[in-house]
Amino acid sequence: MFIDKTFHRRWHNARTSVFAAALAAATALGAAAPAHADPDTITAVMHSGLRVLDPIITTAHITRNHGYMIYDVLIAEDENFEPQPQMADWEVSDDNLVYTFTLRDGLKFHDGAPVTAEDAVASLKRWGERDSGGQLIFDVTESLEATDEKTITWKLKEPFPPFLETVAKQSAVPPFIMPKRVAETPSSEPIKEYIGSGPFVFVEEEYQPGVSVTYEKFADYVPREEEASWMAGGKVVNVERVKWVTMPDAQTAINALVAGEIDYIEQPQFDLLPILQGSPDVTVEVRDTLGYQTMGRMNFKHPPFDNVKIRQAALMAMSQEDVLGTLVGNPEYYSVCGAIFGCGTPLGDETGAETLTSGGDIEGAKALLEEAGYDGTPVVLMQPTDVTTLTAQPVVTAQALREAGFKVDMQPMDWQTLVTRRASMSPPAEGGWNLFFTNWMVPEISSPIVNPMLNGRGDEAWFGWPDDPKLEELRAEFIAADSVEAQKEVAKRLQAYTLENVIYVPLGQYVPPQARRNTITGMLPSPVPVFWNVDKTE
Amino acid sequence: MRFKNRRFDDADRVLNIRDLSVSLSGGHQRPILDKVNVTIHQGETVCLVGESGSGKSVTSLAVMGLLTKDALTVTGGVIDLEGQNLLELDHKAMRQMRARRISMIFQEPMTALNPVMQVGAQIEEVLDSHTKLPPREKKKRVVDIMNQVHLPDVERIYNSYPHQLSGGQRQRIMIAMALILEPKLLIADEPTTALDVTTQNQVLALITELQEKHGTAVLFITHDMGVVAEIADTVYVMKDGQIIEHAPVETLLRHPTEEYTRRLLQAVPSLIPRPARERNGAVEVLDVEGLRKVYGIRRLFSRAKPTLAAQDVSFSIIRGRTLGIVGESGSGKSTVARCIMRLIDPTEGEIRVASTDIARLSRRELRPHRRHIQIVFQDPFRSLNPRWTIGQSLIEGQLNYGTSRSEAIKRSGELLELVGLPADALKRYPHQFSGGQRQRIAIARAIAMRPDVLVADEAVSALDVSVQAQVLQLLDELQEKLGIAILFITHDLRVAAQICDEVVVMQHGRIVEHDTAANVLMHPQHDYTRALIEAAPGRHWDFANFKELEPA
Amino acid sequence: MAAAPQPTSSLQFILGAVAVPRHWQLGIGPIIAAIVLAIIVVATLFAPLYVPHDPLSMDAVQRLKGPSSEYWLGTDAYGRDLFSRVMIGGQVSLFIGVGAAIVSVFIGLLIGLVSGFFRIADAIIMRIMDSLMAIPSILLAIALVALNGPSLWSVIFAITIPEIPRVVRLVRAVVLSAREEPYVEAAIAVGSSMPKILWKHLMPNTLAPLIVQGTYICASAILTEAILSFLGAGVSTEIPTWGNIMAEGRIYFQIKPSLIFWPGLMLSLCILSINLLGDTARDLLDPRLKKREG
Amino acid sequence: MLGYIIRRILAVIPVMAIVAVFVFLLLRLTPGDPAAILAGDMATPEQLARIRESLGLTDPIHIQFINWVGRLLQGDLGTSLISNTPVMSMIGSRIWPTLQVGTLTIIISVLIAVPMGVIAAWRHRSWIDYAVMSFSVLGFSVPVFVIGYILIKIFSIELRWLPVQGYASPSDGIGAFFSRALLPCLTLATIYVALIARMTRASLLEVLGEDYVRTARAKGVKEKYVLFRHALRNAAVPIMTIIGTGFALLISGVVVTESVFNIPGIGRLTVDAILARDYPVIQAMILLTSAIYVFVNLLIDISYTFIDPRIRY
Repeated sequence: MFIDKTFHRRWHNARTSVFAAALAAATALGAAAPAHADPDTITAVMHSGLRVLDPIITTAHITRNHGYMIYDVLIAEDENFEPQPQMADWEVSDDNLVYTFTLRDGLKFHDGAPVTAEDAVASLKRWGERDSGGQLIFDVTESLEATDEKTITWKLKEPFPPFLETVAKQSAVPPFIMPKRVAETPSSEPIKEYIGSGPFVFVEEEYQPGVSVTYEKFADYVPREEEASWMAGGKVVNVERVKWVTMPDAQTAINALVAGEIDYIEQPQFDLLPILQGSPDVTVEVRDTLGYQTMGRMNFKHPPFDNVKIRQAALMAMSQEDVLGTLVGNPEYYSVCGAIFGCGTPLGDETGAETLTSGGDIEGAKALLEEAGYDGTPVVLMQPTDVTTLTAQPVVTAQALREAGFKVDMQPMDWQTLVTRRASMSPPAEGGWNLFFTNWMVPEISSPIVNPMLNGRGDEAWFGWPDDPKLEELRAEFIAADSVEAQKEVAKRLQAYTLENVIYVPLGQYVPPQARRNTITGMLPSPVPVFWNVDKTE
Repeated sequence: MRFKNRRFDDADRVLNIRDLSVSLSGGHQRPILDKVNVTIHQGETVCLVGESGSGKSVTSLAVMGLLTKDALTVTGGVIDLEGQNLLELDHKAMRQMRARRISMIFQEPMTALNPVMQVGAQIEEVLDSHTKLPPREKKKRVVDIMNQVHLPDVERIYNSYPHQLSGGQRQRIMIAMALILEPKLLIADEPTTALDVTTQNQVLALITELQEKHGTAVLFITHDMGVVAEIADTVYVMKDGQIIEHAPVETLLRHPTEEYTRRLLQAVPSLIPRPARERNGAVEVLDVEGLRKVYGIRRLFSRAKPTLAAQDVSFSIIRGRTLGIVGESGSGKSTVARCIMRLIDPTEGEIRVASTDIARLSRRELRPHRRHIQIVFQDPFRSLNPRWTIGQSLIEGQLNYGTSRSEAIKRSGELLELVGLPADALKRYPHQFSGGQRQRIAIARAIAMRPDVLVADEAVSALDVSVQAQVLQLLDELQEKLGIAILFITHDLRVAAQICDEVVVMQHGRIVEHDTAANVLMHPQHDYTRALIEAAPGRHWDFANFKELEPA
Repeated sequence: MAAAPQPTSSLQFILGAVAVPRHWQLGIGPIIAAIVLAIIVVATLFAPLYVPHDPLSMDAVQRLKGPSSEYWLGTDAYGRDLFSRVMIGGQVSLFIGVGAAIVSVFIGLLIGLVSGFFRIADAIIMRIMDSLMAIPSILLAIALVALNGPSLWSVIFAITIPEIPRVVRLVRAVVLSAREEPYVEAAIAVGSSMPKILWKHLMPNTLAPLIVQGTYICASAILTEAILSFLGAGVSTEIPTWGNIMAEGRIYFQIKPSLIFWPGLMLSLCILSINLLGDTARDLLDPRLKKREG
Repeated sequence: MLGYIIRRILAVIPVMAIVAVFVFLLLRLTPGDPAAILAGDMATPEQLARIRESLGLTDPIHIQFINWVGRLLQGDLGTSLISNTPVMSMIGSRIWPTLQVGTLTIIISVLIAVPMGVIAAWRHRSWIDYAVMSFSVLGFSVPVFVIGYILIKIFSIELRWLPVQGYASPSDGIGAFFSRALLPCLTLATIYVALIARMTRASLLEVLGEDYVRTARAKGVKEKYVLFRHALRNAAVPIMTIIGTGFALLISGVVVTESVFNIPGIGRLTVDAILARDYPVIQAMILLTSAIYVFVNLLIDISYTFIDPRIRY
């Protein structure tokens, strides 16, 4: 074979220079067109991709957050858990049976039509079919109607003390107000039109499910006069556009924020915070001081957890510190908390959670397990593999349970499979389960009315299906309680009862910090990340 | 026989190879070429003759500087082209020598031409590489040389791809390519071996014509003594990397001095048919009637035309006799053999073996009849399963028909002795045997079935002449001993003359002549048969007896 | 080599050392590859005997620690010992590789033989195989893992299915070309039955290419397992594999690259060795190559 | 030629039909209930049943299949169960990034790999051959995501030459597009380059042993013409074939790369859909990617006739 040296050299040089030129060109051009060019647009990475646009049909937080962008609510909760007027003021009759809401002036949907009482009534009815709190109210509703253009009259058959709190609640399904024609969609079908009266307009052409969603400032929105506080007060929009993008890779988002390609990350990975903290352009802070409660739920229908003693033994084996330490790592962002209604809430109380908050009691669990006559039935533990805030709990718990003498069959699956499978009432061997974990925003579990785990109606109850009349009694007592003190007293008994019977296992609270570029200012501290009040400076 | 009797003592020496030695790279084995000396004068044709592996091609590639660099290295000697030692040239200078001073044409014109390039462009590339002529001038030169090699319809062929041309046309393109720059020396490495005999004749004539016109020296490499007799001025005989004898052609053919040369010449089969065997009884063991085979049935949206490979083929063979089917490539002779073996299914016709018509039998029905008719293939290297011992191959068929294993092994040993191989060969593998030995084993496998008919499909064509003679001898003996009928398919008239009692000549899928071997070869009736015989190189020379052939 | 990754420069170093001309021919490359592979196999096979920690035992206090005398390569996000996980994980990865190779070669061989010899079956089988080839293997694998749950066998199954068509095509091609060989025709002529010819004459021809193919499948299975883990459809992290160790560690790439580096290094070395040995086997077994380079 | 193309296109039909049946059955056997996913955490069993019915998931499987095929033949790919968006429009908005990155990758790969393979074959057993071979084995041995991370680390984080992530359409400016597409393309190209370089080398080595290459050299043709005019063109058919079959690898790589670089392409769409059991999207995506694969290979088969005049159908 012959070697033409000149030719080779020429080829080699050509190749090198083409590559170098391409790289250089790309670099130069790229630098000329930075990603964060637009000072009027906030680009935010949210905790998950938006795929479902109907905030009534699903309880997904991302959809709820989307709801707060484009819809408005009649009344809203402020940072003191107090209901405040938002779209409407209200009056209550002396017998606590008639609530009258009056819409304020200047409310308009994004298509220009004024918001009427008819719209609100239709929206509330649809909400009442889906939301568990709403269902409780509609159980005692006499009538709900629009008495004129601006007035909504809601008559009850019997008093429902937490009425306003329920209508004002921010999780999981707030009663967003939609145009009547949209709200008349059956509650089992998703809506097909996305028009609200909220401070932002949904830009449908730019929506890519699961990837990105764009909102524009609604020019005709009239904010309230009051200071913004949680979901209440004046929603003043200072930017032209807000764009939510999804980044499936946690690291990519972190790097993008440091590089200034995005402005905000709702929930950066705990372990990656040091990278962000090392950047002078980025602020890491806790927005929502209540944060999340992580918890475990057992299946009451099948052995071994149909036996209360075995449930108690399992609870005894668990340690909040171990779970939170692995899940979060940095103690700054978590706290052990034995309260089923969450610590820092009006009803928070830690009765009965001593072993949980003090590192677990493996020996006690062993003894109890023996006493209960545990026969070695394996505990089928479902482990989601694709949700980073849920991967640690099953792994840590499985180890604790094994140490206590349980036989654990940890079955990994993606979250969607878990969601499907937890709805199965079959025995664990036939596609059922014994134990799983999930996380709640604290306001979602902060009262017996909203807390889904405290439903004791057997097959109608939340997954796990405890059939527990006593629990239902306590809940009824709470609803009937007419003073804060009375409510607190019932709540305390509920707390004790829940832990004693291991209705579910609170595993502590954590506060995911948010991260923002320093150019983003005025973010409200709130459980729901909101983009009103926010400013972007150069 | 008219030999070339020109003398070149006064002519310029074009090529002078002195003591050329070539070895395997890095190896310390016997050299591939051992002190080879060859001289070629202007206008002279030197034939380099030898059996496979004798080193003839290595010699030619060494002159061209085209030895595979990793594999072979020149270890000594001089290759002197008009006073310049080619071995001292660097790559660039050597490249410039090629096509301008020395050219080469190769054996297989199909593979030697770039299949994805138009042939005109391939010729023109020579001019691109060595001259700076304007495009129009180049085209003119190319058309001119294409005319000189007598290509028809030059404009069309200029824009054709190699696969669109016939074998002869392709070789003419090669010659045009080699001679366009009028080199001093043309090396032709078996240039006609892959061609049919009639085409071969034309190409040889063309080479001679152009050589005379341009005064080119030619180094002609061949294994075919007939070709040598036709074309050579001087002959060099090679064996195991050495030149063992060289002489003007007539001297060599009349008075070979070396024993090896004598044997080589004696092995060349004569064109005079051997005496026919007597027809003992008249048991027809194979009777073919109206055989027809069509390939390529039309498919939906397909333009493929059906090809008629054989039609109206009828013949029969009597026990103990040999029928030869002779024809050029594409004449349909192999198709007939494969149909008879039912390796392919005939489209029409009857094939009666031991009085059963097997043409329509299903695979399963066929199996009991298989043993009556056996086949020996052309390629000795592929006809035995390389993973099986000889013993396994030999007993396979016997076991299929109920012979016990021990019996079969015993018989296989006997068969090996019958075909002239030691019985211990049973435990060895095919790669441990030479081509000729393997062909003997293949014959043993066939006769192990005690067939009535043996089909030999070009069974000796891949063998060197000396081996070929031995295998033909073996077939002859076996037929004598066992009374087998043989259907012998060949393209080689000399071979046919030596083994056949009757000859069938095929052309374009049809039988054009069918008679006794003596009649067909000595008194051909059909034009095509006559053309075939006239094209056979060296047909007036009796190589085995070192003299002219006496007219019968 | 423009895109050559930085942390694998040690690999390049080794390769660079190997790539000394002339020594390659019958090879120092394959020899080193064989040694590396043997070390990896032995080390992972006997890992339970010497690893200092239970690869599953967690310690929230010891999360994401650097190398120390107790944790030789540091710990992962659950405070598990990285060294123990990488060594034990190798077992599972190799098992997946070898398992996928054996299963797909075996199934592919059977289907391919049938397809290569029976024309009617051939048309149907090849249509099905074409269809399987057309489905992007990674999507098929994710779907299959989603179907069966992320267990070890379901991952092997998911990797195997897309490989089968390739094996079938290979076997079929070998059978189709081998059945034209004169020795096969001779076997037909001596009255051997089709199944016998298929098994005794044709099948052995497929073995050499299948061994080569098997090594490539093995290597690509190990790699595919890693990619499946990355996409969230791999083996459960209770059973450590190189793939899921990397997948779990990938979010710590910037703060603790060793979580990707060590399993990645082992995986790459292992695949590299298998591929090199596969190439060597192919060169040795491919007669055309032998002729050309001989 | 036209007949051949028509025959090839007809042959695609059974293949795609089998893919369709296969994918449909595969998904319906998968545990996972889009209704549960859609309803979220607080759904009651009764609500789930209602949603299931409204999604048409309660019909018998064969009815679902017939409905789906019927709509498919009318060009209706259905509507995402989760986002309630027509699948067609989801694909429409997500396919461009993938196509652009994919095409660019193929171009980059071929431009790098073919010369690499040619040089390696030409200087067979030289250091450059070993370098190319080492690279190509290495390219097969490192997971795509690791390569991606390493490139990000070097070019985006350390050198800060290129953005870390994201996608910009060429209509946003060629510079923005290339600066974002370059790293994903290089990442994807690694394995593709390895594959093509390897095949180029092998097939060229084979061709370089052919008679016509010897003829070309015997004609005194310059070595570069021997390589590129004679050898490469004859070696092109297997190279084209590997580009076609390697396309499947590219699709796999795209799925991973889109995650690493946050490109809103169809790879991520598909993975997300599988994890969410969004049947219509998964079905459409697998059919689409299969169809693209089949189509690309069809084009490549047809291109053979232009490369090699002997191939006529």
